[in-house]
Amino acid sequence: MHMIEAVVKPFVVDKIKAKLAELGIFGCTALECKGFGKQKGHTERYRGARIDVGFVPKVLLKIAVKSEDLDKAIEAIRESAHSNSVGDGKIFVYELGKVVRIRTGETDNDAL
Amino acid sequence: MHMIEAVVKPFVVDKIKAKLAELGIFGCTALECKGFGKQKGHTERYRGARIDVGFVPKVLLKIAVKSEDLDKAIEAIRESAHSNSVGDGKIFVYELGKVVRIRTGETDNDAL
Amino acid sequence: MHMIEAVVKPFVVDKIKAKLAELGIFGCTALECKGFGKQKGHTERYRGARIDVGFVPKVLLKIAVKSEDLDKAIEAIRESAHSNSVGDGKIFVYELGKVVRIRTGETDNDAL
Amino acid sequence: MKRRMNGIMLLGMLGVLGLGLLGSETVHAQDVVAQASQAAQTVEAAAPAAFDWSKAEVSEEMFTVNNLWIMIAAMLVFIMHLGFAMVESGLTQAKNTVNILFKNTMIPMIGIVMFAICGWQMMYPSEWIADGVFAFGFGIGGGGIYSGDYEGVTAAYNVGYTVWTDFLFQAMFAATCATIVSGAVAGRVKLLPFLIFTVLFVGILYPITGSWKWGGGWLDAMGFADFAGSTLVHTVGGAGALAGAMILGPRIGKYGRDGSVHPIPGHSMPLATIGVFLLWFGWFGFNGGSELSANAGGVSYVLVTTTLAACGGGLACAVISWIFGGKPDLSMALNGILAGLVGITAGPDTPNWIEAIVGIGAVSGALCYFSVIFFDKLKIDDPVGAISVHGVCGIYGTLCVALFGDISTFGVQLLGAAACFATAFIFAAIVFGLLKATMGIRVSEEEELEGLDLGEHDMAAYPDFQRTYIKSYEAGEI
Amino acid sequence: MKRRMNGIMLLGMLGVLGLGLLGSETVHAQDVVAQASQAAQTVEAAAPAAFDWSKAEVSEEMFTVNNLWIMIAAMLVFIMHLGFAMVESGLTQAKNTVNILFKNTMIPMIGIVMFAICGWQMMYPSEWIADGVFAFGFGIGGGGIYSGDYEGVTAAYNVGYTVWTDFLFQAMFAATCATIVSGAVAGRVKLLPFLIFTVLFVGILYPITGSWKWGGGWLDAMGFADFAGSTLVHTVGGAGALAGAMILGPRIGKYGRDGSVHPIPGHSMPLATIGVFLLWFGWFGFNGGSELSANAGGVSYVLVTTTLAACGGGLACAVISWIFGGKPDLSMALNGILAGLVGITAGPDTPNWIEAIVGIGAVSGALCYFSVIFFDKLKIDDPVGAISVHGVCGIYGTLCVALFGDISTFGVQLLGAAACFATAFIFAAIVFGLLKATMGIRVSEEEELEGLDLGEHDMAAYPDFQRTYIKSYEAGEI
Amino acid sequence: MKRRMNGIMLLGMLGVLGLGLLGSETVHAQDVVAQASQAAQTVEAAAPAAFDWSKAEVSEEMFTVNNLWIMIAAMLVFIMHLGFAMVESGLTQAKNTVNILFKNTMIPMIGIVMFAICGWQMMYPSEWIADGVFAFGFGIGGGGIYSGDYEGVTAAYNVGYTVWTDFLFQAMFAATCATIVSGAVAGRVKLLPFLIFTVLFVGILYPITGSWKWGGGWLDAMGFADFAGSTLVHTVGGAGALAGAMILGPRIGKYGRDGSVHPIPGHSMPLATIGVFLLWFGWFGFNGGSELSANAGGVSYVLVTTTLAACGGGLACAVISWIFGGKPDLSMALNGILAGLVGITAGPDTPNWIEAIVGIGAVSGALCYFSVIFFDKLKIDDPVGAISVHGVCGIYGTLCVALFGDISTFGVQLLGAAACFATAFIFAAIVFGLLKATMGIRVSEEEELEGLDLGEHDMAAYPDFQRTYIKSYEAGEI
Ligand SMILES: Nc1ncnc2c1ncn2[C@@H]1O[C@H](COP(=O)(O)OP(=O)(O)O)[C@@H](O)[C@H]1O
Ligand SMILES: Nc1ncnc2c1ncn2[C@@H]1O[C@H](COP(=O)(O)OP(=O)(O)O)[C@@H](O)[C@H]1O
Ligand SMILES: Nc1ncnc2c1ncn2[C@@H]1O[C@H](COP(=O)(O)OP(=O)(O)O)[C@@H](O)[C@H]1O
Repeated sequence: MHMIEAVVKPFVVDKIKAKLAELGIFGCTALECKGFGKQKGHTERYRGARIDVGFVPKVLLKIAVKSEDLDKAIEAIRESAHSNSVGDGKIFVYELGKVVRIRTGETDNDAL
Repeated sequence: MHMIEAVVKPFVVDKIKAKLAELGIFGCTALECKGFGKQKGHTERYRGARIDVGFVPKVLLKIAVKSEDLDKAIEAIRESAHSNSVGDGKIFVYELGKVVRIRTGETDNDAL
Repeated sequence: MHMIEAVVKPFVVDKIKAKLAELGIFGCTALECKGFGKQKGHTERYRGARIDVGFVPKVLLKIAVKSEDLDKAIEAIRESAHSNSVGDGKIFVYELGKVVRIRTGETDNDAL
Repeated sequence: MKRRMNGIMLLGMLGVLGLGLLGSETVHAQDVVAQASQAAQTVEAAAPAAFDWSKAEVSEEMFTVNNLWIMIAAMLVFIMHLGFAMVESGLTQAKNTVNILFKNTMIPMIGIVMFAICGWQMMYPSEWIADGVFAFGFGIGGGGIYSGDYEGVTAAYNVGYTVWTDFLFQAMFAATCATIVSGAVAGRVKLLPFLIFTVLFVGILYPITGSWKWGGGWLDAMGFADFAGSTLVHTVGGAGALAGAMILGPRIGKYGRDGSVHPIPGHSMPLATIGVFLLWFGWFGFNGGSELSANAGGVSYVLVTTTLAACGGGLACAVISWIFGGKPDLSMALNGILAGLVGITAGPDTPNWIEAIVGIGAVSGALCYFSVIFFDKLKIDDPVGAISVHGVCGIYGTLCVALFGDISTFGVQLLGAAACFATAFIFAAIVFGLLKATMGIRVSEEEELEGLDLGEHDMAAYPDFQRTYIKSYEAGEI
Repeated sequence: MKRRMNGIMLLGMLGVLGLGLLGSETVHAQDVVAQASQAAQTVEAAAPAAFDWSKAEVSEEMFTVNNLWIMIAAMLVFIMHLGFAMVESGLTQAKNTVNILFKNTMIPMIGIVMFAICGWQMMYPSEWIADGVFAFGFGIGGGGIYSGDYEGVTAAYNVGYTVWTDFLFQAMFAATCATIVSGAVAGRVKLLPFLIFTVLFVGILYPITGSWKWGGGWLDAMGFADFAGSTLVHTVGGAGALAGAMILGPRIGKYGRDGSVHPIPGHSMPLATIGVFLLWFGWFGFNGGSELSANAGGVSYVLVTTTLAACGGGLACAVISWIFGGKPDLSMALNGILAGLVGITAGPDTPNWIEAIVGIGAVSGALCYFSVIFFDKLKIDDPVGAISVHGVCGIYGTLCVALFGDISTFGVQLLGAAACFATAFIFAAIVFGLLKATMGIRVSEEEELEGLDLGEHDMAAYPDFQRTYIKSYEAGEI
Repeated sequence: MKRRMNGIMLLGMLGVLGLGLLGSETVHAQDVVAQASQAAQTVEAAAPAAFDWSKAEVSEEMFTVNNLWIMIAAMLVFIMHLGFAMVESGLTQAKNTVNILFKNTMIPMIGIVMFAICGWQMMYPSEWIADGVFAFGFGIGGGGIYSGDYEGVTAAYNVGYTVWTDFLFQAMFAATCATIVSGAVAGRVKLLPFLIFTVLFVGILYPITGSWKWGGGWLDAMGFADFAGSTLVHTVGGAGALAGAMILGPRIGKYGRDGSVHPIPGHSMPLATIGVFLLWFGWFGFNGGSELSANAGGVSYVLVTTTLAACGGGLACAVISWIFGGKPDLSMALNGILAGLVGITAGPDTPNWIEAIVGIGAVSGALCYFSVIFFDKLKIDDPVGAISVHGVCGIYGTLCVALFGDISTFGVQLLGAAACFATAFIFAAIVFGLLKATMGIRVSEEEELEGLDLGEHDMAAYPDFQRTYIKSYEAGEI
């Protein structure tokens, strides 16, 4: 099992979810975050002075998948989030040692 | 060392913390998140039309534990968060390569 | 490639970013979180009664680095976040299986 | 199924309102309503010309000024409803905000309409059914109060104002009474039963106890004094609040099994502050308008004592919370201001300035502080402190008329406050009891935890902001 | 480059305003302005002494009371601008809040200044250019309206108030008109073009249609009745709102390609509630002040019907949303109150109390509910419901004068409402059309998604709070 | 330990207040207080009958209208305190909100009570201690101002209002002065020392400088003109603000070591907007009430110029921020409105409408914009711009009386503004200096970073919302 963490623009979340559902991957957890990357933030202004706001609001999606679904899932995310502009985001993948569904106590692949 | 990530209902956080404390596990980090899973969101209404809000507010707990504490910790979390209803949440576990306590510089098991 | 997760005090984020930039590490993602640790929260008061607020607001920084940069990065973070007081935070490190830059499709070290 | 039930209930409620309207139309159709519209149409054209001002007690100018002040006072009392809405939503949780705003928007509307249908005629009766105790009637004009083309709109009705101004001012008052209850039951009461309670409390109970004094009933006959309603409005509201809070029980997590108190902090201190300032602002009309004329000396004196009592209450409560709690508590300072205002309301026309600040204002503020803690000890959960502010200080204020005036009236003052408190408490307990037995008055545990906004309204008050779900203090004993 | 263009436009706008000021100075320099300042300087010192009150129609006392009430009414109408700002920002998203507050702060200022420059003279013309249809002039005093030292400040000008009071009251009214449009185009309109539209709409269109009735023009001659502006203010504003919303198109994501509606919830229900209560509060001045004197019977009657209609509208809309939508909708209840208020505005002086609650208030509330849904069906995106509340109910209210009064006037009422609606719609459509063709009136897609606060102002309304970016309902068809 | 110190200080403060009350009681016990309560009791019953109106300068009707207007003006000035609370909390950070609301709730209460204890007698002295420069006395009634049963409540005291109305209006004014300082020291000042400063500033300094003009002191004798307090209220408040901001030093992170400015954005633009509109609304009473009668011509003229200056100031500041800053800045537009209002306050009774818009309003707005930037250059950190708005524009407004009136008075105007500014600055500097030396006036660095809400109050203003801790602009040089 692998955990995919994708840092993406907020408004592609729905698209990604729909795409993953087509692949039979239903669960996911979303966290609001702020990204610092090649995409620069913006300038705000207040009472005659400038403020450089370096970060950009992003969403961090966490999707645990069976290992066999990993590549399909990555591809689906990339496709949905891709707009070929700076700030499209990044995908990070790591291995999961264990997964437990709290309600049933099922573990690992059964819990996904 | 392992990192446990548990996506749970917000109001079990205190219970989990208390339970873990009994096991001698004191540190944990909580992040607000939104879950998309088998538990469906709800419908909101505004000015005569419906809005389907697909997500459910959850808390993502991160708890780094010594490997020997892993199973006890998972069991403790499962027990506290369990209500046998959809949306109870999931637990994900992965291995940590390194842990550092910033204040002292202690590493790995000493830092936990 | 490794992912560094550092739980730190909110106001050292800028300092850490600057330090990492010196090392040529530009990307990072920040999440607001609440820490429960040795540092106790505080007491609030409302209408004649006390409330114990157990948590402390923290920031969880995620920084994916090439393996060769790992130690430098950890050191940089520790240096910037260190004030030798309880609550300085912790650093967690785990291995990444894959990294993808969504815009270009580059993977792994090229994506960092 | 439940929803359909609600629908039927709702239609029933509408039916009652409709019958009321119809009834009033039927009964008086030929005279009252016709007169009303006739009078209204003539107001513009002929009224001032036709009325013989030389026979009036006051000059037309004086009448116009008096009337202007009472109209303005009515507007000021109106804005108190916004004040209540803000205090109540500010001092409760974000997840219940839509529900509270909805209630506090409906209450003045229900109150004013009920007062038009029957409250006005019950409170200022042309004919008593049980002498000095109970009256009934429909509509705004009509009966002994309003029975001629011009009388209602000129000094022949009253040297202070027209019948319309009178209605407006009194209707605004009436509605405040139910709002007080709203605060004490916030965060757990079901919407529809509460609205039914409001209809009955404002439409029936308030005018009855009101008629005892302001309608010239038995309390008035005994010499009971209540200038602007420490008893008739605030104590009555506070009694309803107590009954409601007791029957509903506390919010989940407010009290631990070990007797500990887990405060549930209000979600927005700025809203609470806006509310209190608007209430203070409106109180100028509440007390100043109760002079019932623009009489320069009388009104200005009342405004000064009202202001000084508010200051005394707020300062006292702030200082006490600082000394006893270790840090100055904004929510207590705000409550203290309201306590001082409630305290002065029974008799703002007599105390000297030091009595207003210290004897009435500061003491009310102190009472309010300890009363809040006392009711928490009793595990009676009152999210905004309505019982303490309006109930306790309302009674104290009523007694102040004797304490800082003619002490021989102490017995009557106590009797009046007690009688109104008891009547309102019993009435509210019966209504809440019946509603509890039939449709239930408390939302489900799940709905309460998730918030009434989703449960009762499917709506979020602040959808664009991230709410904080991680809080130690939501725990308590769930 | 774009920024520079904006700068030039801005300077151009300033130039126009400047020329206006200059023009007025040139034209009347020797007489008007001199008089104005002369009059002003004498006001304090000599005015009351010099005017012979024995020859006036009213006593000095009555004149002072009348004037006082209209001044207070002007202040109440002023606070409506805060009400509009709160309703509008509350019912739209957090990311557009600075933009909306900025617009709603500029509108009254632009409106009042434009009214001082030319609106006042165009609306209450001393000399018509096209008889009964169009007039023009500069400045506050001057011309037939104000031409003597004391006439403007005493009863010789008007038994009700001084020329300054008159100006203040009318200027506050004028500015409300453009605010109505602002709500309908919120969330996507470019700032500078909208401000240019405001200058023209308040400075030119509003006084023209206004002069037809209140300036004694052709509609007035036909016997058209509009007590406080259901047509002249609200229908006209609603027509502008319709034109604006149609030309701009809906916000991204509001309507699915399949015709589905994806509501975009307002970000703060407390702000919306504050806004509606302040509007209701201000409406006491809007309608009550339109009696144009402190006449006790007239004003108090108007205040009562105004209040009852608001209650009827709010209750009806709440109940309808409860029955048809399954749950009671706060945003609809609030809109219903405004609908009732707009409905009663054309004729608050005649209906009896039951007509005010049911026939005018509740029907307006119901109209508003279904109208909101209707315009959503047409995919005309009106974030705050301005077209329904002000446009639809404004027309209905105008017809109510005939329906609940002299039915024979129905034709004139309809004609008046239609004429003003059409004129305002066409004017607004032309202005928005021209602006669209030249400088563009809609922000870029990216700016709309990110919010106008960053795009137009580089500023955040709530920088300390975490906004929620994860929402299913932001999706729609982007 | 520290807490205990605070407790002792607090008790000390209370003691001073108590002694004041006691003192006043002792001194006048037999006469004043007795009279007051006697008068009050007779107000209702006998007053109008007993006073012989035929001998009064004005008719009873006129007196009642005049008095009504001043009472309403007092209420309007009261609501300005809510305005200040909202502007100040809106323009500062969420973490300091409870602290700011607490301060701004205490200030009017302290101000009114101090004015009752001694301020009133010091400002409108019956007997000078140092002729034209300093007076002292206790209580509301008493002395030469109030010495008969009816004189205080009828036209014998004043043709405009009763002594109680006078007190109320002036007490509301007094309290605004300390509020101005509060804004400039927000976000870092310790609560208790600031409250002590408030007691002294409102209770001693304000009445002293106030007596120089409005109490008939030396400035009045020289012909100095200050209609409603550009100098006596705003310049004095601004001077205190400057002293406070200088002695406290800037907030952590506001200025970089390289001289760069890191703005600390206010946390809620809606609150700031509510505040400014309420201040504008209240200013109608501030300036209009300062006519001291309901004189139709005088008051309405003042209201018009006041409104026009506000528009001029707001428009100018908005346009300037657009041109110089690249984007229109809401916070500047709001400040500009206040600047225009402060500018017109010294002489709203004389300028013509173009002078009010351009010469006074727009110039004040422009001054405010550049002044804010100027004080940032000096590294004097004024979170809400109080020094610029009240100090700088207060002085400019005072000079405008000469500039747009009789230029020969320029010297006196300048002298008056300078004298009051200097006195207030020195007084505030000494008080803050002493407090700094004894108990400290600045919170610890940690408390400042965490927010004063937790440090001073153990309370959160918005506990249900997730605050944003990740911000680049919190950095600066910590
Ligand atoms: N090394 C990294 N570690 C953690 N997060 C990163 C890293 N690099 C980028 N990110 C996240 O990904 C987002 C997109 O990065 P950006 O540099 O703009 O990507 P690109 O140039 O590939 O479009 C950033 O806002 C940041 O949140
Ligand atoms: N594959 C997954 N990857 C990431 N998070 C998941 C995944 N599946 C579930 N979750 C998280 O767990 C929460 C509970 O999931 P749900 O499907 O309701 O669980 P269950 O049916 O086991 O009760 C979800 O709200 C979501 O946040
Ligand atoms: N075992 C853990 N798992 C997850 N997060 C932890 C753990 N221990 C500490 N933390 C996080 O680190 C933060 C700092 O911890 P704390 O115990 O105060 O550290 P220290 O004593 O080393 O200064 C905590 O607020 C918490 O968010």
